[in-house]
Amino acid sequence: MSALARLLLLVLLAFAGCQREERSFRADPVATESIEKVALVPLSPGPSGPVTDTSGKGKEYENNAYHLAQGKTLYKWMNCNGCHANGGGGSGPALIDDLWIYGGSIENIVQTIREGRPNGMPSFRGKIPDDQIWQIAGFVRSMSGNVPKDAAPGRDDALHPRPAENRTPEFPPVSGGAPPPR
Amino acid sequence: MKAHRLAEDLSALPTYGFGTSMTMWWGTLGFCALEGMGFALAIGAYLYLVHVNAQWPLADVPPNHWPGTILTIILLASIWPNLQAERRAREENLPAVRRWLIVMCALGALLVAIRFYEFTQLNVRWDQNAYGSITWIILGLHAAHLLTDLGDTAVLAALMFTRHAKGKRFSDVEDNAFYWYFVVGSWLPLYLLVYWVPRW
Amino acid sequence: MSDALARRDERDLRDTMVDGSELHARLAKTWGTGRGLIAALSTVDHKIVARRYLVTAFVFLFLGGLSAAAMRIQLARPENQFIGPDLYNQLFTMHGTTMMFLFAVPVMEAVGIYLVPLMLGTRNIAFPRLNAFSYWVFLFGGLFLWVAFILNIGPDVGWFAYTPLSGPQYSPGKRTDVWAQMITFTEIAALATAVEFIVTILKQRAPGMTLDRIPLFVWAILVTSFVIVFAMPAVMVASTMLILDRLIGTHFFNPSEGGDSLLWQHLFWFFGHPEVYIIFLPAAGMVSSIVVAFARRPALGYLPLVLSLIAVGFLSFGLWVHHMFTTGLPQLGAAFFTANSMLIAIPNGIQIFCWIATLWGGKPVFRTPLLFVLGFFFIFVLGGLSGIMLASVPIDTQVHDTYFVVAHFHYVLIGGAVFPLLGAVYYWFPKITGRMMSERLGRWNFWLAFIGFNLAFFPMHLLGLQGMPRRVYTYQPEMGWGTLNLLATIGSVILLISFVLFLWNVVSSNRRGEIAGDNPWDAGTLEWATSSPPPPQNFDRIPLVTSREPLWAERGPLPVVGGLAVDMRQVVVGTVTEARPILRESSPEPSIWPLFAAIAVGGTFLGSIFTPWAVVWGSIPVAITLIGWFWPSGSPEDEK
Amino acid sequence: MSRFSLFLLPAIGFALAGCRGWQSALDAQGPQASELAWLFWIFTWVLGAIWLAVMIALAAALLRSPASRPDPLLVNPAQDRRYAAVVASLAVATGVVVLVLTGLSVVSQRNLFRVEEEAVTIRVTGRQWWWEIRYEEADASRSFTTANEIHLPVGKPVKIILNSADVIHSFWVPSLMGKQDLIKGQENDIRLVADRPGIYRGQCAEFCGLQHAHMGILAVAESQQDFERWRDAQIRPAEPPGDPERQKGQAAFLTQPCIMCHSVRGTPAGGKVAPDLTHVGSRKYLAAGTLPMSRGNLAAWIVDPHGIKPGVNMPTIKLQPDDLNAIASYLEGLK
Repeated sequence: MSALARLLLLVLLAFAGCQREERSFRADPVATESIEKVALVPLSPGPSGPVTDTSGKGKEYENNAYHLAQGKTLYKWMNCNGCHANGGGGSGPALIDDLWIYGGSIENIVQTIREGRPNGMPSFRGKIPDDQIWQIAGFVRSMSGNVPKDAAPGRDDALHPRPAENRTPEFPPVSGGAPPPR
Repeated sequence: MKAHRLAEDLSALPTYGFGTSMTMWWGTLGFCALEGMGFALAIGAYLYLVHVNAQWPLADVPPNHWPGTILTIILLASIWPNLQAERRAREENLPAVRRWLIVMCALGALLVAIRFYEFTQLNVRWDQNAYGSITWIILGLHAAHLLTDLGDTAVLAALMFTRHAKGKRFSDVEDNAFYWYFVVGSWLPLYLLVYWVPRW
Repeated sequence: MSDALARRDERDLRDTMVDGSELHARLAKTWGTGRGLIAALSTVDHKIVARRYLVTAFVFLFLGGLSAAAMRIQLARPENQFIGPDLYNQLFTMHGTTMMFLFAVPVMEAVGIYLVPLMLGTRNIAFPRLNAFSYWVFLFGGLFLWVAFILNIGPDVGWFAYTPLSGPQYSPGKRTDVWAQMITFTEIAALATAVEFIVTILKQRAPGMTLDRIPLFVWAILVTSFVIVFAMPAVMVASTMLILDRLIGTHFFNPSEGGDSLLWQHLFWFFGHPEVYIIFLPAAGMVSSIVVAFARRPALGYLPLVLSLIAVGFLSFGLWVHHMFTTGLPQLGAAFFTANSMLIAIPNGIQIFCWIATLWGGKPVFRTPLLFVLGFFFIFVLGGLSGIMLASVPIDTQVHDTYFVVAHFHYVLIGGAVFPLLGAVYYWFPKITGRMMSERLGRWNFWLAFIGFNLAFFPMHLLGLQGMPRRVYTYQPEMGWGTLNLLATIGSVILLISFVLFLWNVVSSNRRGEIAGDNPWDAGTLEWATSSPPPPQNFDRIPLVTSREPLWAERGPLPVVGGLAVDMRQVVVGTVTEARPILRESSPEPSIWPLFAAIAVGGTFLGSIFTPWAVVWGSIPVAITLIGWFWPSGSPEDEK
Repeated sequence: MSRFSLFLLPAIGFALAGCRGWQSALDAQGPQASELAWLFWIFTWVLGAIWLAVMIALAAALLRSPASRPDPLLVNPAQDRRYAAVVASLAVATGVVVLVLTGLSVVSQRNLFRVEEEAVTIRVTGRQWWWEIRYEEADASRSFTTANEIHLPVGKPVKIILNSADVIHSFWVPSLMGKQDLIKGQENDIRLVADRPGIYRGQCAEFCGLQHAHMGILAVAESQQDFERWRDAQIRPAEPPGDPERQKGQAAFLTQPCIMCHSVRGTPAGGKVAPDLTHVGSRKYLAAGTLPMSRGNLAAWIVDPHGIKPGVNMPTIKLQPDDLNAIASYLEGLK
């Protein structure tokens, strides 16, 4: 019996992974910005790609169900849908497609939210605490299916404009798209 | 073990029978009861949702009832071959039982195929609204019954072509036929619910 | 005799042809389980399956008890920092879920699986392979839940999992999916067992055991099984809807798309209230057995007792709304359910009166089983009466979802089910193991449990009235709830100690207890006619029943029937009302396929919380294992 | 039996002690709560007496000296018939008691939910894990929003409309009225009256997630004049701060993340997802009945909300100690 229990344990470990369910309420260290060296494009001179150096915080956020769900709530609370609507885009670009003007990695998205972008995207540094920016960025990744399906949020108790993130097919990010006209 | 004295000899009793004499018949009845309760609760949930929504159905077009109606007619018609299978089993008439089981398999396969087509004709998706969800789950619940009974009948039909096709196996055939009546009977209220309540 | 010997060669040996130890040995060989791991995993012996069920259910009882102890430590003083809200919410969910789904219902079924065939004088439960399957499914469901908890995927939405809190928006991750699928596991097990009981009791009673000679415990199991058949599908439908909402975006509980969160509550409590009686009714049957055995006389009011059981079973379906009095339902409807809820006091009252009258008219023998039954009276009557308060809409608006309710249902469930269960263990332990449990430890066990229980739960009534809501992980010092909570914690520690004592008594008595003999209590029902522990065939010959208490009526040799096969598994099948024998139906032999089927089903459910396609792909192994299960192996049992 | 009564004595003592306390169902402060307490005590006495009678009967059954009967089947049919008659009459008596109690309950229910013309309408919206409170007036300019504290004039019927923005909560101020659930997509209401001025505490009574334990609400009953004064003050926007410390605090508040969620009427802070802070300093408690209002507690709450209410939606933000103190004093001054 114990052999069976151990087997079941292994299967569960393989499928779920504990970190997907961890609920860390208090970011540590408190509200400190991590330094992410990221590139906006996949190109750089020479044989190798651009030189990047990320803190690894991204995985922690985009693989975690609780963070993604918080990100989904904050996306509405911080009025992201004011410009991006439910992800289909409005005065801001669409977030559910594969096209990323300023890079589609979670670090890119964090930078986009933190620093803002020309033509309308405001900078939220100091307005949204850093860990919440990560949560929102993780959720934005889930909108195009780029987070694990078993961590992605389900539907909201609201009108449903599109299938929820846990049913969104994966659109790997590609560089492209045009900044919205002013 | 307490000392005992023999008071009665049951040596002459048969080892199998048909209908209510067998434990299996009662077991099947038990499963019909609990599955029937499942259907009843799904119907209750449907009517509850009708009650809480001012407008019903929550879709522009009610489902296309024709596939469902055809399925209902075939289901009702299948009672006759099913009855034949049941009677021939009681008579332990192996060739006839084989024949009618194959007919029932064919009918079952046809019904499953129609059921898959039915889903495409509901004019609502399960994730569109609560009306779509409850319609799909009701149809799905019954589809599961069609599928399992088809599997059951197919295995039994195969069994009747082996050396095991004797004795109490005929009782199994009868039992399978009994379950089919439940599959047919439980569909009728669901049919009205899925196809005609939205038109009401 | 020579004629009989000649027929031996035809491989159709009947129990009329052999006798004594040869008959016993041959039957034991036919019905035995065999040696080795494969044989152990293939067994279909109801006694072995029941023992596994019992042990597993008690392991879950201890796990549930430990989670309760952790919660009590956290609540012992205001603003305690022992555990935080996240773990606390998981703990109380695990506690409730474990106690209801993995302990209370399975343990009652386990006792039934062990005793019902013995009390009915048959050799195995109906559909023994289904029985083995249901155990495996239950085990996998329980392991699934607890392994998930250890991996920090433990559900945290309460054992009632109200939407929208348990829905996709407010319960991220897999935690609630684990809960919803665990429900499916355990309900499949319970439903299968219920069908087995119904068929066993209706069809496999010993010849002569007419409906009015069925032991009261068996009646209780029969009524319980019907309640299970009609109540449990509700929670399966509900948990399926919940998981569909969470995984594939249906809208059953989404008010913005035509759904309704109260639909969940209706479906859940349509199951949830009968659930209480699913747990209580078998316990009532145990009380009847123990009262009759220790009052040393037949039950006074057999018919009223049976009718009360049936009435409780029926009425239990008309009470569910009293869990929803504060949800804003129409006032008139709520008042109707007040009347209904109070009505159930009448059949329950009749049972209590009949038991007391039986004790009054008998000559009570004060042994540990009876002590636990007396504890049951003290606690359960109090819990039942506070239940009448909860049935009243106005009073319910004050005490609903407070510690008053926590106190009430622990009085009902621990008093009404656990105390009789412990009494039942002391009572039937000699039958199961062949050894008596220690009477001295038993008395310690009882008094510690009794005092600990009342100390732990009586103060909770007062806490509820003082405004302490349920399911809070802490409270502020200025609320003034500290003293009573500390008292409750001390009581729960004493209660826990009593259970450790119980465990010790079970383990040590199993090794060194006094040898019991067939009928240590001189009780009257058929399970005491066979040896302790019973042989694989239960009885060498099937008893012929002439009375409600056959062993009291037949002080001499027991009348039996003969003519069943010896070299293959056969049981007597009779008519439903009179138990007139009509068939010598064969009973399935051991098979490994139920285990494989349970693994296939378990894997399918496990996969389905990650992708709906698991149901499609999982159906293939499920179908293969089921065919393996039902395909005849060519054994005599299969062919005759 | 003496053992039992020994145990019961302290229990009864605790029961009497339970009548006091500021969140007690038996400390009735209005007609609704009094009706409930009255019904509760009737039930308690009747059912307690029944329990006692059953226990006495049980004890008598056990202790009476039994006739010696070696054979369990040897029962006296005439005696059994007498017992059966007793059981039958007890069953009838149970039925009568149940009927009477049901009748009392139904009458009480009608009294409890009787609809009276309300003097004040309060809309309470449950949120994870605080109460949004809106006083609704026909004159929209006299409607206003606050949080976690309701005020009501003594002796006047108050209608409370209950709704939820997320999961199910339950509104319960035991000294005034029984509880009623707040459910998204559904509007419930209750009516209550407070007889005496005082502060009555309530708490969410339906499990609503991580911080269900810290979701308190205060009901402040006061005289009509006090209530009017309070209401007029609440309607006004926040007064601009006078002293430099608080001016600094306001400036810091407006540049920090605070404004993404909180509103202070009369300033640019217009967030809609967290409690309205316009008159936060006038409230008696912070963080939904969790901390008494004080500058120190405000600072503690701002600097580490997750230490106090782990999992709450208020984020931990980075603040300089100076700014923290200034913001706390600014908020404390928002009377």
